Amino acid sequence: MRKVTAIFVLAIFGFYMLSVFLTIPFGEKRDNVGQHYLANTVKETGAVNTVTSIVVSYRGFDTLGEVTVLFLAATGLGAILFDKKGKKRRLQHASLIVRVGAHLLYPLIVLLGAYVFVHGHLTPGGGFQGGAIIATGVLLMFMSYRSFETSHKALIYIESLAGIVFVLAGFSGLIWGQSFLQNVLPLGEPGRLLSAGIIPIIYIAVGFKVGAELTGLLDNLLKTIK
Amino acid sequence: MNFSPVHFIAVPLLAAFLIPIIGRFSKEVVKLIPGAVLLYLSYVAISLYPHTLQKPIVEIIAGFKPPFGITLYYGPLAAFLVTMIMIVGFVIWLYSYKFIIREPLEKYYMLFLLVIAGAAGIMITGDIFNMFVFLEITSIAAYSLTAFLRDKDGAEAAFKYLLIGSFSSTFYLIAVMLIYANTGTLNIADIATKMQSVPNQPKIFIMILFMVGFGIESELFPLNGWAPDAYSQAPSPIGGVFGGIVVKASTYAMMRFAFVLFDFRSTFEFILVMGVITMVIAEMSAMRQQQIKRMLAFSSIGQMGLVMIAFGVGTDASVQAALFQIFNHAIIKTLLFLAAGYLVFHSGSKKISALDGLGHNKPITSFFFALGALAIIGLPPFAGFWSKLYILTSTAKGGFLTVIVLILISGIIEAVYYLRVVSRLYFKKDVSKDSVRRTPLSGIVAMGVLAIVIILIGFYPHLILEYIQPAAHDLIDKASYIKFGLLN
Amino acid sequence: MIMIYILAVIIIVAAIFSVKQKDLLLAVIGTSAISVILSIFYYLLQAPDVALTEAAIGVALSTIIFVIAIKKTERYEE
Amino acid sequence: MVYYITAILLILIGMYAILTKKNIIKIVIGLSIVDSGVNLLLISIGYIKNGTAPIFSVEGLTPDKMVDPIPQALVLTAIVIGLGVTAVALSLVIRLYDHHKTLNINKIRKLKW
Repeated sequence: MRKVTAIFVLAIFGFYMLSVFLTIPFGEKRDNVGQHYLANTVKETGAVNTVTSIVVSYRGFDTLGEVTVLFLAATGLGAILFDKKGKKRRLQHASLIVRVGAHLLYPLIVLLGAYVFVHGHLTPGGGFQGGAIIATGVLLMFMSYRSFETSHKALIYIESLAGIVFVLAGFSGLIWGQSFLQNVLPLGEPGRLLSAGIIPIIYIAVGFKVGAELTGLLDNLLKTIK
Repeated sequence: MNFSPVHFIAVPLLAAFLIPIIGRFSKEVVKLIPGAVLLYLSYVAISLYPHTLQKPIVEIIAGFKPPFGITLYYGPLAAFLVTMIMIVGFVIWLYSYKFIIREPLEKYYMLFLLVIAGAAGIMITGDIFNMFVFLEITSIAAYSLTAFLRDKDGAEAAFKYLLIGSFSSTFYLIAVMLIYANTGTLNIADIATKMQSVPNQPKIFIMILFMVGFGIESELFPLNGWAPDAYSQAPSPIGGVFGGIVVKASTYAMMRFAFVLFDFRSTFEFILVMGVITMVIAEMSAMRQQQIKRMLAFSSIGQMGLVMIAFGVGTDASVQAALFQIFNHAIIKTLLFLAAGYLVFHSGSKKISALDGLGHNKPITSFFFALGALAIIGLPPFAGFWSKLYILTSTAKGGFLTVIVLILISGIIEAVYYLRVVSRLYFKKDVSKDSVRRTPLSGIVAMGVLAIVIILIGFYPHLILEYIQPAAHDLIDKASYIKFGLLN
Repeated sequence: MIMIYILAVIIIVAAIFSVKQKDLLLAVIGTSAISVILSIFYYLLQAPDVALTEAAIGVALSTIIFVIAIKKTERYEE
Repeated sequence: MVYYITAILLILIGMYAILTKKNIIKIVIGLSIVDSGVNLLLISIGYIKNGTAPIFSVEGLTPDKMVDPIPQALVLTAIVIGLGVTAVALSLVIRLYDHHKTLNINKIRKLKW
């Protein structure tokens, strides 16, 4: 009965939603603020990747909030599972092949993650993707070596300091410029690694922060006692 | 460096990022940080207020002019509400200082700061997607705080809240993308100028999505299933945070959208009808509650219904009355939750029946509870009286006579169940054995501040009306919102 | 073009599979398959940034978190 | 067009799971399916036929041939937020299992809708 009602309600909702979305033609160019960003991004922010320039510069405030959401998720998870955290991860011993493979891959994965967030303003990717890749690499080590530990203290410091760098970068715009998060550094030549002013700094901070947060989150979950 | 509205968000975030590091060295300092931050922000809010009266402060983020960058719109309304939540937040911190003894303390204070930062963000941002981000910050912090006690019911309540909350954010996000596809912009003022050209079908769909999305957080019927559980299972000060801060933020967002984006008659009629239904059902449910905090939660839903009615009438006077009611509800309901927190603590049970005779044993806390109860049912000479009076007169002028009858009836129901608790406190024989534990000084000061405000406004309502009038104009005046919001 | 239709059908089938499947671990593999195909879709829709994010977060991390949660609770739906 | 339909179907399937399933991990899976659907919908709104990715990686790319970058930036944010919500939800699931030793929503007393 409950299922039939749910299907009925959802079918009406879906039909209505589809009919609304059909009024928006697919694949057509529309006149919107996105066009302005495409036309001006290289000139105004110095970044080649428009998505990065929007995420970090034009809508950088959203990103500050986004970083906060991840921070909150890690904090909330820590609070909810507070007294269930054990000392050790309870995993089975991985086989030799897995361990050797993990050992070889781990530095490469971390390097890839770092590459992705350092080149965020030039190529696809950025702080979030890079941080997530690094956390995946650490996870691989967690699973292969039971004794592999990340320093809890270091994670907290990285997480907090990276967040503070982000907010202070924001305030630097308020102090030396006119507005919060404004770029106060030279833009440089578009397409070079050292360009786009404040964008790489923020994205590197975001990369460290996301990497540390996700690692801490996974560590916390893995150590939870059943 | 001059004060700017961005401090309301950036400073709590900075403090929240700092807390884990400081927590490694000293727990005592961690407990003081939120108080210092909220005191500072109250000061910023008060000192910014005179500027907003001349002209709303529109803060540009990252140096890009609207509609290309994100802007913060800090008009008299935002100033009024932000000042309110900062002061209420400070009082709740003062109360938490001795009340929250459960580990992890630093996580509690981080979540507490971020829920306030998120609510302030919803109130001052001028960009719909940015509002989504702040909405998520507020809700995730609220979910975690609901489960903070880590007991059976807390986890259940938080999970329920999370499910309903994610429906809300999904609907909101779909609405945002429809608006972007139709108008090509995300700035609220810019959307308002382009809303005329949107065809009717998407417009109504967007309106419904927004109303459902915010209706969940503003406790509108039938979307308020999360509220009684979350209020009663969260630590008591967090009940105050929900009633005084989180709900206010999403009510603000709903009203802003109703007045700026969907200012057609049917929106307001819809809000009015939903408000009436919410109020009547909530007051009747409150009557049946056995647990004190659940009763307060239903009463809170009923009060928000009253606010919605006043907004739905939609005249200048009724909007003023609604804002007055929002303010009173924030102050009084916070006082009630804080007092109920210690009453529950002293009696050792959440049941109303366990409160028998506590008025003799714990006179101060009981007095504050009784004062809050008398104020919220609208007895003179307390603050609640004036706002209810204004709501009644403005609704009468709008010509909604049936609504007035319903408001009066639910007012009587409210009086019955509050007075029932108060009479239990004072006119029953003392059954509690506990005479050792005392209410700590910080808790008494926190409740005392709120009580003084209630009595003061009860005698001199014009003190607060002075601030409400410009705020109401700011909400109603769509043209000036567009003009200043786009920096023309 | 035909490939898009095939992928769309697979994604819906994967979604229904992960809702209907009683073994939660398999259901999570279903959501991870959804993420893989979504990531291809994002690439086809000229959104490489989002494709990378979905691949890193949707396919890897989100799945892992689910798997850990299942490990800490129960594997089979009653 | 096929993208719109796929995305809306994903949203509906996810919501169906949330509304009818008894297992709380299943409900969280439903949440993440809804999220995926919303993200796909948002990206497909920004697509332009025969457009290129909004990155000026090689010479000769012109802005008017590029797809809309804003939905991409928004989805980037939405994906990360979705991960955060999922993590908190699953920690609550672990906590609930710890108290009740079951994932069945009917056996967890008050959680009924």
